[in-house]
Amino acid sequence: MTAATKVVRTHDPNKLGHGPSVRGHGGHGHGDRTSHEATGHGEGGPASKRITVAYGFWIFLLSDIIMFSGFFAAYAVLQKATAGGPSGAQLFEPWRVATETGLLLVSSFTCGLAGVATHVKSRTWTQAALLATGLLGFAFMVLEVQEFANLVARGAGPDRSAFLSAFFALVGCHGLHVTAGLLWLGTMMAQLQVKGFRDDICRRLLCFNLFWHALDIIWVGVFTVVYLIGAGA
Amino acid sequence: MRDTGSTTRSRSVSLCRAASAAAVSFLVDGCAKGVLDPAGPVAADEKTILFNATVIMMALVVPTIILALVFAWWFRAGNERAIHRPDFAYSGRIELLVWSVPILVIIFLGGLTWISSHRLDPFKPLPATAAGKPIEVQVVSLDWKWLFIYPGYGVASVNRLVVPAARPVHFSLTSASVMNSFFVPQLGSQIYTMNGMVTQLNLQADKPGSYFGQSTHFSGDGFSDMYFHMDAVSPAQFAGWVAGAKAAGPALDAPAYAALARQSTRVKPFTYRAVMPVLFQAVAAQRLAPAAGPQKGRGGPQVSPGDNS
Amino acid sequence: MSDTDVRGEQGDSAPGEQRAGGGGIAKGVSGYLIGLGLAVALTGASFWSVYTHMIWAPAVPVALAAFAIAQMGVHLVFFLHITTGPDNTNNVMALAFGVLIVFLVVAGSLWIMAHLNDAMMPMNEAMAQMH
Amino acid sequence: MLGKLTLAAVPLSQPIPIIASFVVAVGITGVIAWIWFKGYFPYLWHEWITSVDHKRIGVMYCFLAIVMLIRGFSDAILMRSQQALAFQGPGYLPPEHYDQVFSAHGTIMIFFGAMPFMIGLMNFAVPLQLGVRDVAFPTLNSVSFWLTAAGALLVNISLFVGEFSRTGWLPYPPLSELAYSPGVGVDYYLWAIQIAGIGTLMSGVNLVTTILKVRAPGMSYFRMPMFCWTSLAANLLIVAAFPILTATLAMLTLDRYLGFHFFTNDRGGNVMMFMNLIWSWGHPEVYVLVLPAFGIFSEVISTFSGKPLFGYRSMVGATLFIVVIAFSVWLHHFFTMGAGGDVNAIFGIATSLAAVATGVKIFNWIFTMYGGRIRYTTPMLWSVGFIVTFSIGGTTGVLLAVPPADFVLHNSMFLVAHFHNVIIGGTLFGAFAGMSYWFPKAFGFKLIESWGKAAFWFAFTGFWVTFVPFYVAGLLGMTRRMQHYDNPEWRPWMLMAGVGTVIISIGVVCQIVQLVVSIRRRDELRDETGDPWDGRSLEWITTSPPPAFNFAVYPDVHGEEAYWSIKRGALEAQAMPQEPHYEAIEMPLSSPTGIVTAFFASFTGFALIWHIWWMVIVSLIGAYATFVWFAWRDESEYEIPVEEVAREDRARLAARRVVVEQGVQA
Ligand code: HEA
Ligand code: HEA
Ligand code: CUA
Ligand SMILES: [Cu+2]
Repeated sequence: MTAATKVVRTHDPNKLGHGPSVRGHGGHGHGDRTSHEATGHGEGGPASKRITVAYGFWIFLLSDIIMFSGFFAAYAVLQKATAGGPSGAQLFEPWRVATETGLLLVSSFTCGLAGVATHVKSRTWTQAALLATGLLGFAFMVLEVQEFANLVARGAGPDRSAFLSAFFALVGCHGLHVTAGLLWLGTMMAQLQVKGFRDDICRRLLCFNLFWHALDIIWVGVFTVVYLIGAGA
Repeated sequence: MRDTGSTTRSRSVSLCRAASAAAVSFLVDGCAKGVLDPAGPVAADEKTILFNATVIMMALVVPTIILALVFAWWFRAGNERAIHRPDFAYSGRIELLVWSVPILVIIFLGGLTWISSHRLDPFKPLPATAAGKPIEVQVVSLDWKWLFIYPGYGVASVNRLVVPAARPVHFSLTSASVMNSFFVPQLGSQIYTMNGMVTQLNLQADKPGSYFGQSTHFSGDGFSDMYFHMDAVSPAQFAGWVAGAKAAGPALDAPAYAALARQSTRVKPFTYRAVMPVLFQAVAAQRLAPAAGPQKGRGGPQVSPGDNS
Repeated sequence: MSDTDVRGEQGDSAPGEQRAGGGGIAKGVSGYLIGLGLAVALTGASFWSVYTHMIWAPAVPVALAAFAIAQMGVHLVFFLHITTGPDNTNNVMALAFGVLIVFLVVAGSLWIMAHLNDAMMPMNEAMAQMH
Repeated sequence: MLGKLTLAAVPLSQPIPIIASFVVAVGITGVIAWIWFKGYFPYLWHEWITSVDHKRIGVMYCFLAIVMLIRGFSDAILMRSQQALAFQGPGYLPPEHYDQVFSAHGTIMIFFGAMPFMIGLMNFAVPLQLGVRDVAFPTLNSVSFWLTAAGALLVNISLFVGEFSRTGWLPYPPLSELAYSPGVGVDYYLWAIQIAGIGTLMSGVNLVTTILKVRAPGMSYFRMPMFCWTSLAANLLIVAAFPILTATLAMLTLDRYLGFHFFTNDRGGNVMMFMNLIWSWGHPEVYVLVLPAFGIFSEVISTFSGKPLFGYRSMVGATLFIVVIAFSVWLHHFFTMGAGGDVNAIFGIATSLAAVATGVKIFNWIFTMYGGRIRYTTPMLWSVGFIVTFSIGGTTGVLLAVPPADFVLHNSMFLVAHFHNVIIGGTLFGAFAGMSYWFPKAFGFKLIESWGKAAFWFAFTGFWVTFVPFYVAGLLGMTRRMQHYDNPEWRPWMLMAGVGTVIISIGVVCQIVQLVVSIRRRDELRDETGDPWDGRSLEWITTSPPPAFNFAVYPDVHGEEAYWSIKRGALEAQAMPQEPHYEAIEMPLSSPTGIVTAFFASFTGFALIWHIWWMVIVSLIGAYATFVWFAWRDESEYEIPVEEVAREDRARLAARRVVVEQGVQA
């Protein structure tokens, strides 16, 4: 890619507007040098890359939460639409939800530990904490998939009623996020192992931390709105 | 249905109107058979509201547009007589004005909105008139025709709605399949019809006459033909019509309903002499299954006008 | 552009970043421990309020909502390190905007749908006939 | 093997799509052959397709938008001629085709015409106006663009493989459910919009982050040009609204693919929930379309009046007010569903509040002209035309916001007239103003004014001749989406609208001629100064076209209208500021991630539409591999050496010096 970029930049046959001057860009370098234009913040010029990346990801997470709010709204509206099928109170298993919640909570904690370990640049501890997070998340998914399979086996699949549709979609969407998080986690552990604490990898670890904690916040909404209020009703 | 009695006249009138159409004049133009030609109390109120809202807004918007054009012209480069104030970028007074004037207009409009939304809520019954209490009509939208059931008389009619004039009509509406919207422009308010749900509408035709009615919510390939005529008639004529309907035609029972519910277009108006009890409720509560959709063809039916399948 | 960590950017901080200077590992871990403790306590309270009958049944959803909001707050503060500090203004503003939209959409939808369902359920048909 | 896809999917029996696809196929082959023959492929690949430069991406967005506007416009011509002919007869488009035409027209115009045009202009201009070198996430930007293009591709494939949706630009269930739309049309719609929607969401995240976190030193919020503010507002709306669209369409997809019952007629499904959710995206969406245009008009009117924008802070306030109010009015799209007086009234009143904020803007533009010396260039013409047109269109919107008025106008041609009035008068005029305003910046030469002005006058006249009849027909009770009609009252108006469309077409031709002729005569039209309009914001401080890094050193911003004050200082002193201290600059490397992602996305979409499950899996694995590969790479930036930076900037300064010392622009 390097060579190609160089070659082509000196040859731009169709650059409509460019004058006769040849625009050659040579040289390549890493993004690691502290260039002082980046020292600023607020009014002092562009924020550092770490802040920009984390902030962008934060905005993305907020939009993700708004997406969940759509599913929550649908669930709240369709909760009573059981169409003669089973209701939440008949289906939900408290022990399972409690266990799932516990797993996610502890995984949030270990994920935070990974953040602390990254801060002090301890690769072993970071990896260990990430691994723990991943295992806890995986256990969560096992429980959830089991629950879904049981429900389908009992004839309470998503095609049974609008209520179950909304339930599967909302909880399943959270599950999909966790699964995606696990894939991401695995990829990142590999990167960390191979490349160490490079700036871009640290930024990604920060984003992963944000992501995982956000999923936990959403789960608080899920177990409250779906399982607890649903069980009470 | 083609009531082309006055086609030639109205066409030439319309053409001449077209020629003189100015951006706003259409709102005061009242001789066409649309929402500006009300034939009942609801439509009359709605026309007045339309008119009031337009006038109050135009009172602000038209001067605004003129001001914009005047400034745009007067301050053109090269007009040396125009004052030049290249740094004029703020004036507290103007700011106050540009916020407060629209707010005042909106306060008026807001009041109009609040009151009229409650007064003209389609679900709100109309008071009984000299001609009597509201008559009940149940409306079922089908693919692609209208079924009108008269629970008080035990008859039903397809694609033609007959009601006594000067008497309020209370409609309960549902749909056998997809969404539609029931609308008779000259009588006012429209309302959606949806499967599994019952909406309500209250209208009244002041004078006898034939009014064009249609679905305004797109419902698939046969949509364009989903219109009907609403005939408001004298009480005697109405009684006669009911008697006539009872005397002839098929009965609307479950099999007949299933046949009717199949997709078809351009169904000629006809009546049912008897209607299975609580048919409407059965459709609305989905005890009668929603009508099936298209079954043939590349991704759907090929319903073209003239195709009377 | 680089980001070899906290480089005198007093005016700004990345969301999720643990701030307030040093303290090192101990402080970091203890923050997460407190967060975990509070979160577990609140979760426990939620489950408790549903599965024991200590709270008057009709009030349970309200209690649940309160616990849930509290727990989300705990997560935000202790796990996501969202604070009210000046360096966090942008992050908090974004969050506030998000919460506002979630509120408008969810509350608005429920309000609208409640009215529609009230007006339109087929049962009402019987009553409509009585006008 | 190929799921539901068989040869029968190709509409061999229908002449119109077949001829259209033939023409398109010949066209595409021709273009590819020409590119190949000229040996432009490597150039295109390296300089455009894989470019992560916000200016190039912005230009590509606009290009995509123009192509799609032309596609949408041909649909409009089909509809106008059909409705002119189909009086008491079938016309020439059968319903199953006409229904696809208006659905495709609405979908394409909104998602692939208007939105990309606005996003393209924002992409191009915002970083320049902020005085920075690129958006916050350049590679992501490229991904966003290519995902949008992938969506557009899918919609256009539906023209000759299968069919497009026949349920309108928003697929209301239960009509869009499997039971009533068993074909692949709705699936095309769903996957195209989901893919493009993700692109749009990413681009929203990108621009919000850019505006909030990446600005030149001294560029505080209240020094940003108005266009940056309205871009911020529009992108906040995107970030907050598009996820709702994603969720809603996902529910419909689950219904269609996995037998869920969100919106079906049976088992408790609730269609009203769809309308509720889709409009809680849909209303904010219309402000996404119009807010950037408001920003463009602000820039244009201020520049050509030779004055700062009047009431700048008021404008900012009005813009932010619209952002919030946009999320509290969506019910006005279904007043006629029967939610009752309280709900209708409150949403109606909330809706009309938008008129206050918009009114404030209109007045501020008017007073920006007051005391100015207005130069009538093409962008300025579009802007004045906008004030006139949009004021009327907005007013009819407020009329629709009064529920009892809406009870008789809902879904009528009056409504169709309203939204074309605001979309064309607002968004499209804004796009054309912005295009002719920033074109010299992007390419280094101006567009020919005479053709541009002709385009304006034809489009403006044609617009009114087309859409006034819609208002009248609506009041005469005519509904939208009619494939044919029997009512003679409506006929003359449909004929008149047909005439209007012919006039518009002349405008479109002028627009295209303008582009072609200007490109051919680019040497005479060249602008060497980089500041052809006597501009006021930072994009005009750099050369046209700007170098890859935009600014050799970050501009130092003091006060509003950053460039204007610098320019004034220089003109007064009759001298350029001292040469700054140059440094090497790091810029992001080009990357094929975007196009590769879009490649897999298109295949995933196509495979899902036709139920080709193995292809879905292969494409998803490919997408994941792309992601890992991209994350793995070690070099993401390259360095532009200091000599290069200095050389380019000295050339710019020399060109400027000539101007300043002559004081020609004073
Ligand atoms: C760019 C797109 C755009 C914009 C900016 C707007 C702007 C507005 N729209 Fe429009 N609208 C659409 C695109 C847009 N709309 C579309 C696409 C649909 C139909 C979708 C479909 O069904 O397919 C629609 C439909 C639609 C409806 C639904 C009608 C129905 O389905 O029955 C309503 C109802 O309230 C409405 C209202 C408004 C209002 C009040 C504004 C306001 O924001 C306008 C504000 C502007 C002004 C008022 C003018 C300037 C102000 C002054 C000169 C000051 C003085 C004026 C006053 C105080 C009144 N719109
Ligand atoms: C951005 C949105 C947009 C735009 C620009 C347009 C533009 C036009 N629209 Fe469309 N329209 C919609 C959005 C839009 N429309 C939507 C959402 C619907 C509803 C669909 C549904 O029912 O579900 C609709 C429906 C709709 C209908 C169906 C009405 C019905 O329901 O029966 C009709 C009928 O004629 C129509 C006509 C037109 C016409 C004549 C134009 C004209 O084309 C307007 C003027 C055009 C221009 C001024 C020029 C366009 C620009 C170019 C071609 C590129 C120029 C080239 C360069 C810059 C080099 N529109
Ligand atoms: Cu519509 Cu209940
Ligand atoms: Cu709206």
